[in-house]
Amino acid sequence: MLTSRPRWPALLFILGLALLLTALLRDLHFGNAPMQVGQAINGVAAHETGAANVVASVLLAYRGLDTLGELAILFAAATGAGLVLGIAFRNGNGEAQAKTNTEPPAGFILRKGADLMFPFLLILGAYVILHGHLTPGGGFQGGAILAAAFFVPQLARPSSPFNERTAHWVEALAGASFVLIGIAGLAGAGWFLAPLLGTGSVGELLSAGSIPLLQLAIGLKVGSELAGLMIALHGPKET
Amino acid sequence: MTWIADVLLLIGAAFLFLGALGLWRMPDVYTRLQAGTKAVTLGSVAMLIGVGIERPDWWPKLLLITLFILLTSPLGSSTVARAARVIGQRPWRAGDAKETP
Amino acid sequence: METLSTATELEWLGWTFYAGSAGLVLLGCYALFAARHALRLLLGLFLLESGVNLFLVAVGFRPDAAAPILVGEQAGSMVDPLPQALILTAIVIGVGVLALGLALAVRVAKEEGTLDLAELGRRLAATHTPATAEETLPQSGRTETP
Amino acid sequence: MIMAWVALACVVTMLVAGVLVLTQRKLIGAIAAASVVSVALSVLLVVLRAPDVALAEAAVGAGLSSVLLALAVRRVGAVDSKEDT
Repeated sequence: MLTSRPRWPALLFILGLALLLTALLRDLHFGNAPMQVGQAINGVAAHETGAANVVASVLLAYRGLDTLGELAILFAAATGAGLVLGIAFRNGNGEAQAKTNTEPPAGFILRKGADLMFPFLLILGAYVILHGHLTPGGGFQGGAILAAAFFVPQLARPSSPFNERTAHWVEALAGASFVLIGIAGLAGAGWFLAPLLGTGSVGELLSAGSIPLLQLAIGLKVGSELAGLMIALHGPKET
Repeated sequence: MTWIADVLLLIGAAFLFLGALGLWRMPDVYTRLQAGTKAVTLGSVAMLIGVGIERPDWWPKLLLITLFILLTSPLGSSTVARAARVIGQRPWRAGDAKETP
Repeated sequence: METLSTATELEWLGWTFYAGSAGLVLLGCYALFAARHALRLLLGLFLLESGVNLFLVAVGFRPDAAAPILVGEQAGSMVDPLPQALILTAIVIGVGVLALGLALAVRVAKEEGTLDLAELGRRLAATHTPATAEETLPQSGRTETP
Repeated sequence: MIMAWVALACVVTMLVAGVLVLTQRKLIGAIAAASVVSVALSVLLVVLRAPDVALAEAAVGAGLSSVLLALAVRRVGAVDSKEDT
């Protein structure tokens, strides 16, 4: 339970907020979005960026700088969480191994199943990332799947070391390559994250210029960060 | 052809409903896992096959989803059952009180 | 997917979505106010975030439009892609915030031995009270810090 | 028409699960309810024709967030406050 008895001031506030929201929502006509900017983007996105997925083109071409800021926020959150939990990659392996030995070991079925699922999840993540400009999906979604793929074996075999040094290198290189692709666009076409490599024909795997490369960079960065976060939280029990 | 798909979808829906009902009615964690795994696996696989007959161009993806369900569903349930056994959960006997969900 | 037939049906659908998002926002706000446990606070934040995400995507909806993904050479109208890109960003930032909050909660539990917010506030007030006031108002939780 | 019924069912599921998040006695049950909220929300996003966001919500909101919360609960399980166990 949240609390043993209701909090009357909080309930009163919620009631007032509900009245306010009802008053606001009554004037919003559902289904009649004006979408002046959205209409314009829908008209030119496929022609300008070559991506069939308009959301991906907004995320990585029209608003690419914003996505870079988002990656910075995620990086700060992951670094902060690692710092607070006190897991430096110097002593991550030995200490964690010594502490998690008190847990009962995972069963045979879970171990073999995790082994069986690891390549499957890896392929699924790579597919979702690399088809991000054609179908729903992209770097963030595929990165989450990749993080899960690397966390499942850790759950099955708590003693197996997760190579955090490699994860940090992958994360750093992916972030740097995102910035480098952006700067290459600045040098080539005159603005940050300008589409490079030609747009190609809409709907093919090798199209949309640099968007698949950016998706790959985001996927690797997000995947390594989220996997690092989960492994940092998967520590020993506090007593 | 389309009535076969309808029948399969109905079978799938019925088994999913039975699985949910079993999850609610069964007395302890092991019996609940029985209902939640077997009935739901059969229900979802029947549903996926029904969808595949309805939309023949979706076959490859549906096959992969079926494979994934057949792989993960028993894995998850066996892991939960093992964890319940490790923490000392006793199987339910006739006459015991039903556990609160 | 079929399109909607009448205007009343569209209005009805709109109220469904608005009720869902407003309900989630209200539940999240209540949890933020009334939570006594730090992890309940984070769960409330999660609900609040979900409600806002649903609301912003619902604002960009159009009944006669397709998903913003081109299939073949189709060039019909599509729903607004801008809120969708915004929410995609917001979901990922949300999980970052959640993870940072959880890490802080785990650390606080390790240092203080409790996650009860009232108890933690009491301890914080006791630590920050000057030495003279500490004798008169021990552990009251209502100490007024200067 | 069928779309509207799916939306209604999902909104009801979502709100019921949202109430359960606040009223579950055990923290792990509240987390499971939050996961249900995310799954229903991702179906609603598909109805709103936002498949990208739905995929992100299903992978990140329903999957990763619940795993992170459950790992944190496992770590702090012994130091819950008195009325929350």
